[in-house]
Amino acid sequence: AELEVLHWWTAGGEAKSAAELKKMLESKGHKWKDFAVAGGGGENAMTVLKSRVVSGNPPAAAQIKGPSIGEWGAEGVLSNLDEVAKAGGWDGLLPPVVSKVMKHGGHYVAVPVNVHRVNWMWANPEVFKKAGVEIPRTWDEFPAATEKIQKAGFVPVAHGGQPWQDFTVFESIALGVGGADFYRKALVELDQPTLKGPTMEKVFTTFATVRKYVDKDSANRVWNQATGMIINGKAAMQFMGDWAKGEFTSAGKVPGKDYVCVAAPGTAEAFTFNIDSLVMFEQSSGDVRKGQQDLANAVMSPAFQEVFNLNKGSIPARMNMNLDKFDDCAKLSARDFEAASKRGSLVPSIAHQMAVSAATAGAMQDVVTQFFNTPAMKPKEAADKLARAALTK
Amino acid sequence: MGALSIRDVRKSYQGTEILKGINLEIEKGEFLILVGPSGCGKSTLLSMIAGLDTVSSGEIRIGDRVVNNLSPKDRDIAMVFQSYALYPSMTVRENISFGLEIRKVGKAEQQKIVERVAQTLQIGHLLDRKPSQLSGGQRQRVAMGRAIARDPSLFLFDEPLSNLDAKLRVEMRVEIKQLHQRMGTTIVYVTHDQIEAMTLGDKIAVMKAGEVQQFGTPQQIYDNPANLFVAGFMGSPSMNFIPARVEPMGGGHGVRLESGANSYVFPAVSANGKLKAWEGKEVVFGIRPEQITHKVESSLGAEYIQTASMPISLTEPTGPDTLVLVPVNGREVTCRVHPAHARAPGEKMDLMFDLSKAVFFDPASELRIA
Amino acid sequence: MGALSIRDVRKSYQGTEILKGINLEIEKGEFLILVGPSGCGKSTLLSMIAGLDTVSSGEIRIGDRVVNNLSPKDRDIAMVFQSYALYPSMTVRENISFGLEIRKVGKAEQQKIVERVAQTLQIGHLLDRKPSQLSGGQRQRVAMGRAIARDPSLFLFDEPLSNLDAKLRVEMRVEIKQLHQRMGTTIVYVTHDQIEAMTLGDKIAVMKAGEVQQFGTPQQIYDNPANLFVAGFMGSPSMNFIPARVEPMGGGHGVRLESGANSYVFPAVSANGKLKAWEGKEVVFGIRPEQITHKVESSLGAEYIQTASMPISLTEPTGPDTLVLVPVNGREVTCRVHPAHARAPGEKMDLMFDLSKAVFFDPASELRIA
Amino acid sequence: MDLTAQRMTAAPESGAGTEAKPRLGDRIDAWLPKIVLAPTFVCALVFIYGYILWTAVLSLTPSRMLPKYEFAGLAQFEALFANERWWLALKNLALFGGTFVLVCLAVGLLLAILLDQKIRGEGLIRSIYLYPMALSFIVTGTAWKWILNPELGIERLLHDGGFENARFDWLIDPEMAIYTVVVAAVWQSSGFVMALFLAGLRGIDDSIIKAAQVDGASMPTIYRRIIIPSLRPVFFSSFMILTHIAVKSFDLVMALTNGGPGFSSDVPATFMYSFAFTRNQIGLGAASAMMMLMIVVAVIVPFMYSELRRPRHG
Amino acid sequence: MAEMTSTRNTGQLVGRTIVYGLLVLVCFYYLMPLFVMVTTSLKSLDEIRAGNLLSLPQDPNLDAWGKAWSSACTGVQCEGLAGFFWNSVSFVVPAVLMSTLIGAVNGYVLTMWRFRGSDLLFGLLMIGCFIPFQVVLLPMARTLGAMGIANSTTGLVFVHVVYGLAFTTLFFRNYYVTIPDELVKAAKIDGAGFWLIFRRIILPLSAPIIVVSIIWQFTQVWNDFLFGVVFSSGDRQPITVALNNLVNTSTGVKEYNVDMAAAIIAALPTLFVYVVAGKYFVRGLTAGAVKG
Ligand SMILES: Nc1ncnc2c1ncn2[C@@H]1O[C@H](COP(=O)(O)OP(=O)(O)OP(=O)(O)O)[C@@H](O)[C@H]1O
Ligand SMILES: Nc1ncnc2c1ncn2[C@@H]1O[C@H](COP(=O)(O)OP(=O)(O)OP(=O)(O)O)[C@@H](O)[C@H]1O
Ligand SMILES: [Mg+2]
Ligand SMILES: [Mg+2]
Repeated sequence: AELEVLHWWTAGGEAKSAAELKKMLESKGHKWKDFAVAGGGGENAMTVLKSRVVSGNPPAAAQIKGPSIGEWGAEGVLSNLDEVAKAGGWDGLLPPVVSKVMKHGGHYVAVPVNVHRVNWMWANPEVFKKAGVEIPRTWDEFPAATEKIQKAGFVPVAHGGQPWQDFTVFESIALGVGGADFYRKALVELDQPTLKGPTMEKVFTTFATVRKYVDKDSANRVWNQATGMIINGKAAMQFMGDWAKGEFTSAGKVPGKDYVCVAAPGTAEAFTFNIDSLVMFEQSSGDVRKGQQDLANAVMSPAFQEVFNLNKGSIPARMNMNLDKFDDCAKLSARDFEAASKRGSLVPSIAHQMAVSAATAGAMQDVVTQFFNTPAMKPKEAADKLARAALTK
Repeated sequence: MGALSIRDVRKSYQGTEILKGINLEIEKGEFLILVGPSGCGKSTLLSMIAGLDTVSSGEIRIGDRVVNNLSPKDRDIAMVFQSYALYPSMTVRENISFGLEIRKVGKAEQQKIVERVAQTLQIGHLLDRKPSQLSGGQRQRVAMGRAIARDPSLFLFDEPLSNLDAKLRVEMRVEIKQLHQRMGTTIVYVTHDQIEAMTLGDKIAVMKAGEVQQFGTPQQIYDNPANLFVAGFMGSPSMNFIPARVEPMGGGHGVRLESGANSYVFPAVSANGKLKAWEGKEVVFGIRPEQITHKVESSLGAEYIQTASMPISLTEPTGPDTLVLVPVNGREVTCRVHPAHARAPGEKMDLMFDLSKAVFFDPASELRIA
Repeated sequence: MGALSIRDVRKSYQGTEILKGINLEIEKGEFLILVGPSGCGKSTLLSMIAGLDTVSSGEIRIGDRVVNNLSPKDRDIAMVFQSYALYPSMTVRENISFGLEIRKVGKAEQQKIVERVAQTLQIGHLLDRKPSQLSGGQRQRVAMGRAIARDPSLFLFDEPLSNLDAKLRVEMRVEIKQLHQRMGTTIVYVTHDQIEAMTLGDKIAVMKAGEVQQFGTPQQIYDNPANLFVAGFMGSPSMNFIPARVEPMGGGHGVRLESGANSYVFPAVSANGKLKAWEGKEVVFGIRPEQITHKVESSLGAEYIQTASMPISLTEPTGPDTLVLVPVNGREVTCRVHPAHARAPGEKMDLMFDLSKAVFFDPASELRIA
Repeated sequence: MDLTAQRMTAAPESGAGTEAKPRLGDRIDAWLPKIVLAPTFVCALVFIYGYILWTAVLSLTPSRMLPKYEFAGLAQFEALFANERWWLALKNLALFGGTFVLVCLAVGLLLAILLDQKIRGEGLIRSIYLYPMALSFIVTGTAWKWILNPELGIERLLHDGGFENARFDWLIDPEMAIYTVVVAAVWQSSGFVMALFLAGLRGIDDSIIKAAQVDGASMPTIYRRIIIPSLRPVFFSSFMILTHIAVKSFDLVMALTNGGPGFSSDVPATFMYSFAFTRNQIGLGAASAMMMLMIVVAVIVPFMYSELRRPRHG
Repeated sequence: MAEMTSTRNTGQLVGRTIVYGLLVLVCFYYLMPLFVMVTTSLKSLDEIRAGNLLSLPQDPNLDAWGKAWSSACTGVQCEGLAGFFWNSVSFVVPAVLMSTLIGAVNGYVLTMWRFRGSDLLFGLLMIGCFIPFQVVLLPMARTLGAMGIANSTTGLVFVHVVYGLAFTTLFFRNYYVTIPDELVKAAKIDGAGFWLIFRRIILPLSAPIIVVSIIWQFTQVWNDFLFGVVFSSGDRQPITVALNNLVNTSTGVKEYNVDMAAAIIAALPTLFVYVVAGKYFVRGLTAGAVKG
């Protein structure tokens, strides 16, 4: 059967990985009808998807993640994958945090492709050496270190002033300052007192500190330009998910030597995840349904998980995989993933639409961005606003 | 049933009435001339006949069809626009043959007609030019050519010769006359040229401010104008209007005229006694310049020939004639005399008045009395 | 030094020469009339004087400046375009006052001038309309108004009255004459109207196919045409050209004319003996229609007055006169007679020829002999 | 405007004689203009007004990810009016729209006039002015971002050129960021306005210009008083096009500033898109779309009315 | 006199110099982004990363162009833009021609054959074009689905024609109001009907505005992303979607040189149309048509 797959894996590496999936699917006698729509973390793709669903011919599979899976599930347009899941023993392969995201109403409706770690900090050791400081491990160490770096003539924090980047930094700070429980309570469960509380104020205060060490030209910079500053040795560190690794790799840099990946200050014990997944839409044709199941199987296969994640910088979603081919950062990520999972400090990234509904996340992101761009705003005021934004339905 | 009949036709633009109830009727093959002062509504009437403007009220018939709602293309008319309206993107040849082409005339036939028309209008050498490369008169002839290439049941001409020189105009006039005689087509023709009006028309309608003042044959209009306006409008130089008191004279009546120190009473021979009611009152005495000439002995004797010696205030040579202005009853009266007989301003001159065609008007209503 | 002098001016469009070396010179305050058949280059010449077309070769001076390279706005001229060229987006008032405004005339003054001009041209009630809402004649008057509102050193008028009715045209002619006299401005004026040409002009230039055929006063042009073309072109109806053999007669010469069964020899009194060389040969004998009239006893007797009885082939009443056509030497000769004296076609009529102004041309070169 | 000019139905009573009974073909002829316009009319009715109605309905529902037809009163509008970002977007639209339309008209007209001076190489220059239209902003946005970026573009160029203190950092200044959108938008659209004006200029009758020359007007005056006034219809077209671009400017903002810094250069179009599609708040998006439309109508309708009321040809 | 000539000539010369000077100056503004794009497309990724974006390439090469054309990834296949080119052409050409033609006819009716309410109709059409396109996506998707032309080239052409009509109509209407009525009147008298007048009288005078309309529509349709991505089917996606996929990655590596080359490649047909159509900006189409 012909399967139309809506996705936004179009950049060189990820596209090649997706092509692997296509090959696997085709080896099972199906046809992959590619429907790639890149742009803004899948915004365009979502638009297209909605129109497709409304016009009555949704694609067979689509790249959807986080709570959106549930929202689509609530519309009753997703097909049930329980059968394949049971056959493939997904419950045993996936950490519960992950499998929870893949389900709607207790049934599997999605398959995970990868796990990104968001709470990374990328640092240029050369710069730190020149400035004569250690890489800060906690937010308390942070101001002193950055001050020195700045004095040494470097930009302490490479940042792109786009709302999602602001939000990414913010969530790492929240995790580092408040810990995983605070993070979960505030940014996942949206607990009002926590959101308004003193810890949140402290998070904003720290956020303001970070702002101080960002160069004046950061506004509007795209993330890979910021990464470029680390590569060029202009800046010391960047808070960004593990996809940043691709930039280093394609610039010919070696992890551990030219750059280092460490967890954002204070978050070494925790892990904010961002999981890409494929969702299957209800189809009338039985052939296509069969194809969907084959596709789901293929996605879960170790072969695919390996190939895909090697290219993408992320780690496989299924556990117990051989990670020999992966680099140190990925290995570290995988270790932390499992550790955090056990420790209960594995939390969904709010900046990457894993934690709360798009509307809520958006409203909160607005507040964070506003705070970042309005030096006059007090942390308390910001916290209140954030709490109010969290009420958005 | 007439070829064209216009019944109580009215037209308003944004509330102002331009045509105020026009009634005209002509027979098949007749040549109707529309004249009237600038802005009186001639072009508007033409364009309503053509179906280019809607009729606000009233009825227009061509043949036995009411055409109010008929589209122009179905009225079988050809028209020369006052503003030419040549098709700028077409050559002269295409301009002329366009109407033929639409009416599915064969290529060869078209070619022949264009050649003929071009020759008639002396524009044969311009056939491949665009309108923008033509002189004013040439454009006008192309506009004319576009109309006469066709063989419609009604021609509408809006001042088609105004930009041509006298010589060409005479030739064109002759061509139009021949065209009319040859094809027997009904024609409505707007002109400001007196000679065109008099020589081409079977009927003339004199319009003023959206109304027909008089409708008749050229000779009727010229010799028996219905009112002061028509009398003054037709003829160039225009008829002299002299306010004059009616006095009894012989068996009938006469009008008193004063010029310089002299005073005359001229018999109102043409009035046929109709001035009786006006005795002692003032009328407007109308006499055309050509009816006041230098004294020609052989003409004297008849009662309607009167002479007077009058002081000249101005002379104006026009070539074939000289116009002499003399004061009569406080008005400057124009006389048309042979250049050889004209005296200089300041001198006195013996003038001969031919009263046989003199006319009289009521100064209040401006209508003709006699 | 003349107010306007044109020296050997030539103009070509895409290789064809439109003006072939024009030479004209007029003094300050003179009124020059340009006449000539349609397409002879009058408008082109005007537009070169105005600076709107470039001069291919030659020189144009206004006052003592060579203006060949001067832009129109610096030439201090006003012009009436044959195609009007009104500004479509402006009202009549704005059209008229635009030139004043440009020349920084004060608002109040502008207002006054516009009122005056509008009254002169009888367009006072149209001042707030756009050109598209005007009739043809009204547009033409606005075009005129735009020019006469200004006070330039040179006026250029391109057939400014062609779309007006006879009455209005007479009035406008008078206005132009007065304007000219009052302001003493130099004027170049293109017209096809014989009367305008004769009554307005100080000088007339008769053009043909891009060349000046004759340049002189109206009377010179009319009475002493330089060649067949000028003689035929000026005057309406046009001069009669009769091919006739020169025969000795009395002390001088005469021309033989045949009509119907009769044959006459008319003395060439106006030739002053210049026909000697042509004895026995054929010349073109030119006589204007108004010089052939019905017989008037009192005029008879002079040698230059000859009478003949001729068969009428056609009559054409024009109002004041009737044109009578008679065959002479195989040509239809037009005579202008008083309507009362005209006979019907087919009848014979006694005609009187006034030979005092008859002219004679070389049939080959078409130049005047006498 | 003469709405009664084509009265097809008024048939006066005819006394005697036959009224020319229009044949079927004629009746079709008479209706032809309307028939020809009908498809457009139907399309507009369905695909524009129908959808506007649909949007209006949605704005009164609590729709989130997909349309849901439940009545929610004016809740979405209340939410909209309570949203700071929306007001900022409106303010930005006013700033951006106003400057952009005016600058584009001025630049477009000026370039058209300059190009109309019998310029050698007109074709090449015209294409240079037009080409920005051809480029999709997905990428040109990047180029502009670089050019306007203080550390990469013009400012750096100036610094390198010795002007150490030169500042050109609108892109990162929340107050000025919206004007960088103007710079890029003018760059992209003024060429087309130029083309529109050029077409208009090419349609003007020479003889009118000649008349004005004789009247003593200099070329600038002729343009100001004669030519530009007769370009009214072109102004109308350009104005509509530009307003349209301004109101809908989406790609441009997305590519250049992505609404930032912060959301300081957000405009209603980006606002609407992100709420309706990215944030799954279709109801709110619909409400903002309705507001956008109402604002446009308030601005455009009076202008259009006055434009359509004036008689033809000037 | 020689002086006078020369003053005018120098005056003219100064004027011309200013005109050319201005035109060229403005060219710089327009060319600046293109300069950046072209130079970037000729650089290697490393050179770009080095950060000298406004400098000339040190080692210009066409690799990026080659990649953009034939091997860049736009989805699972990495075959560059080449294949999408024809997808775009296949719906752009009919959409542009149809909307221009219909716009011309509409403009013609709205100026030369006005009827009661025609101006109102035009006004409604104009206001309607301000409807944000994002708003129409969902209902249009449903309508097209109902019509059975969802996700087909026909559907896409249809959408572009429908939403292009308002502006093409606007262009033509506003151009035709300056054409004298008399021409149509004369043609009516000559016996021409509705279509014939349009074809023989009006169209030949429309060259500049046809150019404008084609430029506008071609640009709009060719560069459109939103309708293209939503209403085309997966394998018939327009080039803008491919370009977007190539350029717009959020978490992948950005290859600026390829992006720039791709953008220029994607714009080539539009540029071609400008150059070709530009020739028809002819002067003085109605000159000499009417008097007065
Ligand atoms: N653009 C042009 N290209 C070629 N020939 C032209 C052009 N303009 C005018 N002509 C020709 O030049 C000649 C002179 O034209 P011009 O307008 O001066 O004539 P005119 O004497 O004013 O005639 P009219 O009395 O008919 O107005 C005409 O034969 C005309 O066909
Ligand atoms: N569109 C219009 N709106 C208002 N008034 C108009 C319009 N068109 C013409 N008129 C007026 O209608 C009257 C009649 O115009 P029309 O063109 O019929 O005159 P005309 O008799 O042909 O005059 P002319 O001899 O000057 O050509 C004029 O007074 C004119 O001003
Ligand atoms: Mg008229
Ligand atoms: Mg002329």
